[in-house]
Amino acid sequence: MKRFIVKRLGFAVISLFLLSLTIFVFVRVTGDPAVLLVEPGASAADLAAIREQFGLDRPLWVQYGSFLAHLARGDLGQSFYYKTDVLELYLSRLPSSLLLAAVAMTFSLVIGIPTGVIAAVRVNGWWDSAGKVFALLGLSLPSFWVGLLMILFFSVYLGWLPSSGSGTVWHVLMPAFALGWYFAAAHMRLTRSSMLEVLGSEYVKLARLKGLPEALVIAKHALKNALIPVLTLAGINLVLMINVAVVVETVFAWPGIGRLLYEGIAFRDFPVVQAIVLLGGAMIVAVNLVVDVLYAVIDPRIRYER
Amino acid sequence: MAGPVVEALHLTKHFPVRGGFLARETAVVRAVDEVSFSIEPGRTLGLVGESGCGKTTTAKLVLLLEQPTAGMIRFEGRDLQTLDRTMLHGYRRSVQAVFQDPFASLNPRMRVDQIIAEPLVTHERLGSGEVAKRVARLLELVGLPDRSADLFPHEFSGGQRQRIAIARSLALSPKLVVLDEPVSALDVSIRAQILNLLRDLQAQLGLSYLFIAHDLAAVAHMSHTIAVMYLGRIVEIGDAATVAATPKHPYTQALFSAALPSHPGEKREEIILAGEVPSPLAPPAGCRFHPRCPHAMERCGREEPTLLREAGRLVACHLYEGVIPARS
Amino acid sequence: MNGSGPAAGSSRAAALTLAWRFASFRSEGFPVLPVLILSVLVLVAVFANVLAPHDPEVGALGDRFRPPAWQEGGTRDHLLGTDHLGRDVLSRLVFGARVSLVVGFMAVIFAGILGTALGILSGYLGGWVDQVIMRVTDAWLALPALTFAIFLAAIVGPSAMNIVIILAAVYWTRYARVIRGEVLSLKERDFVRLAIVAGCSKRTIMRRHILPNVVNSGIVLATLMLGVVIVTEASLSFLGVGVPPPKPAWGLMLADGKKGLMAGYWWLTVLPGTCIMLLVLSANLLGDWLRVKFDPQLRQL
Amino acid sequence: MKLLELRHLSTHYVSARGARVTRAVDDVSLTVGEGETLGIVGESGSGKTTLALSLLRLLPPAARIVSGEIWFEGEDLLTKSHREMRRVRGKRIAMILQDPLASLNPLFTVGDQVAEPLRVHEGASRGSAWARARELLRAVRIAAPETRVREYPHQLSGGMRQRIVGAIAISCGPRLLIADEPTTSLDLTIQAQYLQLLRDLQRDRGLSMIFITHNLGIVARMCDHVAVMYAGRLVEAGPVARIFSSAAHPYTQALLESIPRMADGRKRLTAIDGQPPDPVALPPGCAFHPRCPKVLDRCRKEAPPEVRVAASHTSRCWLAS
Repeated sequence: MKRFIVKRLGFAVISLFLLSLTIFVFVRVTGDPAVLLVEPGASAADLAAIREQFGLDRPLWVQYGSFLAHLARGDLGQSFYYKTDVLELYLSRLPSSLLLAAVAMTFSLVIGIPTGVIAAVRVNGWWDSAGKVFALLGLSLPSFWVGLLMILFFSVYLGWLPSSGSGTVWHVLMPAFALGWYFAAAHMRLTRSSMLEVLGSEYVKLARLKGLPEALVIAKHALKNALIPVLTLAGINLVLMINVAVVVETVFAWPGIGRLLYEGIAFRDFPVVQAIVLLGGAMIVAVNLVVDVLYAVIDPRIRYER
Repeated sequence: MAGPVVEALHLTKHFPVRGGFLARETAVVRAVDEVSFSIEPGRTLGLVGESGCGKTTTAKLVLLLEQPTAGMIRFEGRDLQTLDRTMLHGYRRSVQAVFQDPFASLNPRMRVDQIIAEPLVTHERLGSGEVAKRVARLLELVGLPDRSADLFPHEFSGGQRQRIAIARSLALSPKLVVLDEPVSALDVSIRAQILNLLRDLQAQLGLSYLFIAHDLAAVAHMSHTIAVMYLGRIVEIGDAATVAATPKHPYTQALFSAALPSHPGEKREEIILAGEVPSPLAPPAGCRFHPRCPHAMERCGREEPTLLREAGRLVACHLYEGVIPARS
Repeated sequence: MNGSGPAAGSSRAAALTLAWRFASFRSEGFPVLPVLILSVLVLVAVFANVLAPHDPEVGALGDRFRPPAWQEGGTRDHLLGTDHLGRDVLSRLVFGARVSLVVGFMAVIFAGILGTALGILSGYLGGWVDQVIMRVTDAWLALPALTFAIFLAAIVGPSAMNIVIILAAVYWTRYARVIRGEVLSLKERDFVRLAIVAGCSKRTIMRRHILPNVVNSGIVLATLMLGVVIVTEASLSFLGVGVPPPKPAWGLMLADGKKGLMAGYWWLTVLPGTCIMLLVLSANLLGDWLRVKFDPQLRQL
Repeated sequence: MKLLELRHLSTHYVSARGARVTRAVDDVSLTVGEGETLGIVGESGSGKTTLALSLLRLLPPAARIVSGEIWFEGEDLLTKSHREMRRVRGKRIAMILQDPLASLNPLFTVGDQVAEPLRVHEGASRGSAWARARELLRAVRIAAPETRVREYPHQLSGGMRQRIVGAIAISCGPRLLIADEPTTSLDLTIQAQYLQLLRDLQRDRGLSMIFITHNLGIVARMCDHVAVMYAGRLVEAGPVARIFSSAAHPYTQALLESIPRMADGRKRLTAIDGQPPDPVALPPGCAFHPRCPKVLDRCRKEAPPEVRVAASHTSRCWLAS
């Protein structure tokens, strides 16, 4: 167990290292990095100053060293637009993103897991067909379009819900639905297929041979096994939601990290964009690590691995 | 008679088990340990033992799918390690294989003629007419109709696929064919067909076989010599009829007694072994069989027995050592 | 032995099955409708010049926000209405199909070739090659796809060709992962061992025994990725880092349409989104069908 | 005393659109007496597993029992409700599946899984069910049951897991135990251990057993009676000693001839030509006729009826009638 955690930790460190290297290489090697690192509309003198400040004339590996050193200190640079530390800016927006993601995740699980279970238990029946249609639509409709349609319907035509902003419970409903929609479909699909696999397993067959009531077979023997991959995916998806909400947050003017990213693009605020990518990657590496470890705790097969 | 086709001398294969942060070597699995045997032209060596005994690894070593940790393989009297590239090529041509699962043995995206011809076109420059002629001859040899050449593997049943696999193994007129459980995946009523075909081919072409199976009766039926393996070691090796009729090593005795009778009237002494095969990661000290052996002596836990001649075969067991050899 | 409950359920299921048979929600049938939609869209993209009634990039300000022809205020001249610059929506949709399909197909193909090649090398050769490729793949997979794409777009600047390269750079890792997994299991199959025994070289084995056996998975994955890639392209264009204006891309049209949303100019939002949905839905349905047909094991990607 | 009697049982598989019907089990009649062991022998696709699942009415959704009766302890199981049937499974008829590694749920402890049938069928409290689980583990010769009950399946070896499956099967004291290829995934010496265990359990508890296998050796060692299946039909049935010495059906004869024996000087085995038939497209008449060395004209057209060859020895072959 300890060895397993150490190994995963090692992989995570390597991933973080390669991740920062990737970002660094893309910034420095494609075109003139000074143009990205300087505010839009800067003069030639400003450009020269930036080159000096970041040591862009020094060898690449030296530059990468100092890039890493800055990262290690939590220094992700200054926002051109907000004139503040990027990390501070990021952290100030994080709670909004987390709230949105949490509501969207709750919604996606409440919808996804029961429908997936029913679809698997009644495989090829009416529920299953309806579930398939739902899953396909969920995976095929772009979330921002769902958001736009909801604004058209609930805000413009019916006038029930606010079209943008934040502050009340009503504000979070539409963005959470638009964001959670795709994930509900993904969770439903995985629940269904994982449940089907478990229902076809020998140990479920044995549970029936024991004469257990069907409800107990499903609730005890099948569901617990089937939920492991679903909850794993949900854990990763929660972090993903924070990072893919950019379009939904833009549509609803939700003041989260996605909205910050959009502003970063719109105002050509490159340090903000770079920081969001880096932190997004780091968050996913971290959640993968946590999920692996939790997996080991839940699943006795891994727990007792050498 | 000429010397053996293939000889194994003290053949050893250890698999490192890696773990930890930087993939350090933390243990070794002694899959095959100091195994020696020889296969004469036109004869069959049967290799038996339970899962984890190293019989499949031995087959892989002979097929050069794995490199031995120690020991050597001799081909027609010459050490493989001393052979140059062209002669190694000659070895590869002379040693072919048929595996257990006829569904996994044939590439599903290739036609039967391509499958059978693959060893041919890899080793020889032949015109397409010549290739087609040879494929047709091989198909006839294994009793499949001509038109099989244009079909894909999934159009055949298990027994027919195994015939295709055999035809392919014969494409280069090999001297030795390694048969790794060639019938255990087939239906009972098909097994006899394939076993008969293999015996006919041996008589017709003078092939040698290394025959690996867990079905003891099939091995006894097919082999001239039987070697019994336990946890990477040969514990008994000798003439097939002798070993099958009067096994000497306590493990061989238990194994043959566990083999199911072919008739309800057949009465045999039943030896039921206690426990299960220990992990090859940590084989017991001394004789590897001693924790399960009904005749274990104090000495068995200390000293590993060597193969010694006893009643017309070689047995590695302290029971049959009259005198305790002086320790150096 | 069935009670009345399940029997009633199955008759309802039969009715629904019949209804959806045409759209092939059942795995057995050939997906007629998705293939039809995809073919029509491809034809529209190819013959956009002929089919579009107007120049998609030029409009008359006097014709701004004209609704579709069947609504009050619409004209026969602009069947599906006009946008905030008076440009013809139908013409922009027609040319937008070209952008979406070209970008989508090219990105999927580039990513597929790169990812499949690296996946095969990584899986078959193993050792340090595998370590290097897989560690890079893992690190890239950790970057959230859309954010990573936006970051790359911010560096290289907007153009249709750049979008293709960005999408390929973001999505090749998915192929590499799946293909490597397949190769690892193929490698242990007996026919590969027998090819080694027959004396085939590594290159021959990869070309003749490994590649043909992963092509199916590659195609299935590509079809399913097509939908993902098209949505990503639309998202990038929507955010203004995709296909640059005034080029007609569906994502860009949605961004423009947002300007008229609060005023209730529904056609600017509903129509481009419907086009994206039809394309993505068709690709997903086709991909699902291929997946079940080729490889029932390839359940979840 | 008859414990179980099947009368003309037929189970068919119907394809999704109802176009193809596979007669997996076709008009099978057989009996199992108290304390007896019946071996059902057949190749893959002969319908032997479908037959076992029909007994317990646990068939896959595509399969239907189309006709026949299953008399068990004086009741026809086919007339029972789902609920009543559930009280038969695990309590009066138990079954052991082929794969011990997959038969146990990885997420629950051994004790939990062994105690489960006791709690469900007998309403035993957790404490008493676990106490009995420990006894059951001892009965299947698992050392240190006190610690084993708290372990998870993956911590145990294959042989031990199969013995735990055995403990689950006997937990509620069933009258009939069905074992479907219970040793195919086990090594020879472990198989010998397991077969001996099953025989001892049977003797101690007066169980009746049905052994489903493709291995005639297991039948020779374990069974009193044997039923040979080919393409969904019972082609021959009778006492083991009699079938092995004077089989009446050419398929049984050929099968017995085709297996290699330990000490025989035969150069060649007597092989059965051809392939087992495709269950979806069976040959007309007797399904074995294309492979039969003694085929008559009549065999190609008419399926032979079941005839009595001797006391409790039946065969479906025109030669026997």
